[in-house]
Amino acid sequence: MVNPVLLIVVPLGLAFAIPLFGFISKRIEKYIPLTAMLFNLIVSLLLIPKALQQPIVVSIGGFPPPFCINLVAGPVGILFSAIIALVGLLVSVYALDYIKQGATGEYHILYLLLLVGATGVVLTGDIFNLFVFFEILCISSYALVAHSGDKAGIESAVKYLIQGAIGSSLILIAIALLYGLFGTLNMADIARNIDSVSSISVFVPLVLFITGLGVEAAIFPLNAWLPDAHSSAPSSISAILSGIAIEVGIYAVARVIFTIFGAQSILLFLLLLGILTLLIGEMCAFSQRNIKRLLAYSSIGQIGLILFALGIATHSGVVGGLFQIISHALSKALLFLAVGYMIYRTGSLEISTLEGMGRKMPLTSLAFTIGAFSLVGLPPFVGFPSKFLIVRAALIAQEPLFVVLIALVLLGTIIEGAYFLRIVQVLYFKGEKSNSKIEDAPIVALIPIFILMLLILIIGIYPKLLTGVLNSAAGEFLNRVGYIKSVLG
Amino acid sequence: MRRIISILLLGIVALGIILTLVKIPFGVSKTKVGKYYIDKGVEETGVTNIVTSVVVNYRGFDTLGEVTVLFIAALGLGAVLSTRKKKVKRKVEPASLILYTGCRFLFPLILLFGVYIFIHGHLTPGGGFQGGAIVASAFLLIYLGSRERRIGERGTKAIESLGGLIFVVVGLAGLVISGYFLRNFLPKGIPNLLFSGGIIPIIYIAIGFKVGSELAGIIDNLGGAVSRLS
Amino acid sequence: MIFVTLLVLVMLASAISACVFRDLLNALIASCLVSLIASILFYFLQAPDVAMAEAAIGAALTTAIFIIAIRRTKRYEEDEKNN
Amino acid sequence: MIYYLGAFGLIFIGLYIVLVKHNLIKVIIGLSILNTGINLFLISIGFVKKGTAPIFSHPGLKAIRMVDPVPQALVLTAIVIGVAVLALALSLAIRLYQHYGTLNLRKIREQKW
Repeated sequence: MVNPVLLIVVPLGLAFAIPLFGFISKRIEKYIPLTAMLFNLIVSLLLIPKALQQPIVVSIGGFPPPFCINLVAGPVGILFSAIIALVGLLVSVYALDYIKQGATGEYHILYLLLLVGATGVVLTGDIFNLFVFFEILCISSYALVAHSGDKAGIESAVKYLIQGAIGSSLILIAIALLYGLFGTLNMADIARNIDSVSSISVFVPLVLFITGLGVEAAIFPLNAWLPDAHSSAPSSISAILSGIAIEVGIYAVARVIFTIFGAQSILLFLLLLGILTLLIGEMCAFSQRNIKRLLAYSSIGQIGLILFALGIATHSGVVGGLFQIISHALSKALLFLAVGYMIYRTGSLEISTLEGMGRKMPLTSLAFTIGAFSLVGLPPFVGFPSKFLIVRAALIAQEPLFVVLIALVLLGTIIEGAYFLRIVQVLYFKGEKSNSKIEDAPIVALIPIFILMLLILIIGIYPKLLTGVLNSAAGEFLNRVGYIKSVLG
Repeated sequence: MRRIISILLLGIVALGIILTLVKIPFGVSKTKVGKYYIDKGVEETGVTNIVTSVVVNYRGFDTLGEVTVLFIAALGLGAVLSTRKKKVKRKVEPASLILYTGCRFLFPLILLFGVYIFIHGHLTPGGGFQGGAIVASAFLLIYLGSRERRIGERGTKAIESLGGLIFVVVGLAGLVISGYFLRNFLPKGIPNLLFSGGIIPIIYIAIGFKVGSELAGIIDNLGGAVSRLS
Repeated sequence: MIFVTLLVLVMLASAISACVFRDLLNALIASCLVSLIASILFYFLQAPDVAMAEAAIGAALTTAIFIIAIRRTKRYEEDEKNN
Repeated sequence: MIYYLGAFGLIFIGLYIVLVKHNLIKVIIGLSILNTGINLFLISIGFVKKGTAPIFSHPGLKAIRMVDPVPQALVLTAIVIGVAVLALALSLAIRLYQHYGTLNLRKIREQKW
């Protein structure tokens, strides 16, 4: 039987081994993240059928669950780890050619460890272990944002680090309070006992958790680091940060709210925060002239939308939110990867320098266009069914408030459509036919771009491929009792 | 303005925490997990220092993550500080004779002490992290005493990697032999003897070497680059 | 008990002075003192492992890397008024 | 009780420094004080009055009235994570100083929000 612990341990071991491989040959280093993520993808796919029937609970050290750390590979965990492995694999193929300068060995190790941290966060069933993996994720992203070593990179890494460090301190305080209240760190055990103390003393750890995790998830008042960090990191890292890191943050927020605390009362607040995040993100994105900052702000908008969908907290709402996470991970990764080589070739981040790219780099521009259309939610791309599900979920919830909010969501989508169409117009219909020597991205970079395009199309046309997984994942989030029972028996 | 807002914010946080803290009285045992470890720890792991058994065995996965965090920090620091400038050898003022001799005299003693701490981690207070930090402080002395003498970068890197790999491999061996990652599959031995506790001393020694070389590498990278950068 | 109270008060006082000092080296020494007293408090709280870790890592190594970093940057905090 | 008070004091002084001060190294000092405060807080949660350290240093020792080992294990982890973040932050501070010649965060505003 395949053990879910391998998803974390094998890439970790390979990451430790990279310096040793580096002694033999510098060329091997860059193929290791690729191998590790391929392994993870295969293991995740093998585990899906079993995880759908019942969450696989693995205890580490072989002691009974509340007394040791345990991993819970339910539908949610496996779904997320599969996405992480998929996007991680494609981006590491892209990075084979893209990362040439600076400390390349360090880059590959940190990149792999970032993905290990993300996988650990989604699989663990222990609250302090979640904190540790969260730190792995955060610290490696601080280092990777600063990887280029230029002014902008260092400055945004400093901002990111300070805000992230405050966030993780708050999480640690919340963990201390929870341990003091319940004497245990196991998520299921805490969830089982959460009703035994008064709600006010549980409320404080909850708020501290949401604030602390919200920094990484870029929920509205806490997202000041995001545009800087995402825009000044190397493009392959921006793709990972936008496509995976903030989604993992959202996962952690959802896990804390739905599973551990079962806090129905805070959902409305979350919903409003989501709308606010969405509108602010889209509005800021609209006024940007720097292409990577525009994409970063658009990520904030998308996070708002996901938060809105999760805040609806009906079965179809959560399904929509999870679907939107997948569609955002694929589309935003594609966008950043495509933009990466455009910037590399033109040497500028301004949108105006992209004029006429549709002729100079046809394949990359096509990829950008598809990613943009998918994010806006045009059929037949993956963004369409996910947005459709969210809107439908809000409408069938039959609350008058939701109708107003859904109008705001649509407003956000219109803004999004406006700025993405503007860029597509710049790409194809502007600029004279100059005889420039700009060539298209190399074939190694085009392979992952092409695969992402294909996935966006296929899932967009056959969304039913994912419904089984998504339904049981939403079930896991909403069914607290089932989760507790599956862990503690 | 900023100051007032911050203080207000802190006040709200403080009030909230105090409201929760009323429910957590000081000095009263309130845990069930901790009680289980105290009651069963020696029997189940063969280790007399319960904190060690919790760190390495019951919550060993956290420790694996923690070792990884330190690994990331050491690497990230190297990546951030590495410049593409050429190495410029600046003349470093030599340390005074007293400092130099003192450091050379103390270095092996401190090293020995650090190693003692992490070898006996399962019997007495201390363990891999504490011992590793002490080993690193011995290298700090070397750095203070004679600045030209730098620690071999390849050596520290190799020790870091090997330490991490030993941890992972021992854990995987548990998975293969008994079906649980990090399972203590070796004979537990008699508590209070040096050779007891199964895999725990092995892992703690690996951690000790790893932490020591990582912290020494951090000091070296932060300070050593002075002579390179000019 | 009085001794502990005294220690806590000294600890808080040095934390505040770490906030107030303009000279970063002084602030650093104050924060080192905070770590040192915290490690004594850990010992009183029956946590010898943690006391050792805090003394070795928190008080000694952290201070050392801070000093190295301050030596490579700037020693004095700028006045906050004229920014 | 006095331990709670001390831990609290450290947490709030640390947070205050991080939020208000402009100098990056000062902010990092604040983070380290904040970390120490949280660690002290965790350990004092696990304390039991008249308890002994959770070490069976001689075979006859009974397991009654021992302090909780779990917060101690957590704090060991938290200390190491804290020092890791600190080291990375200091290396970033050094690079920032090389680029801008100042550590004042208010003056470093190349990127706009």
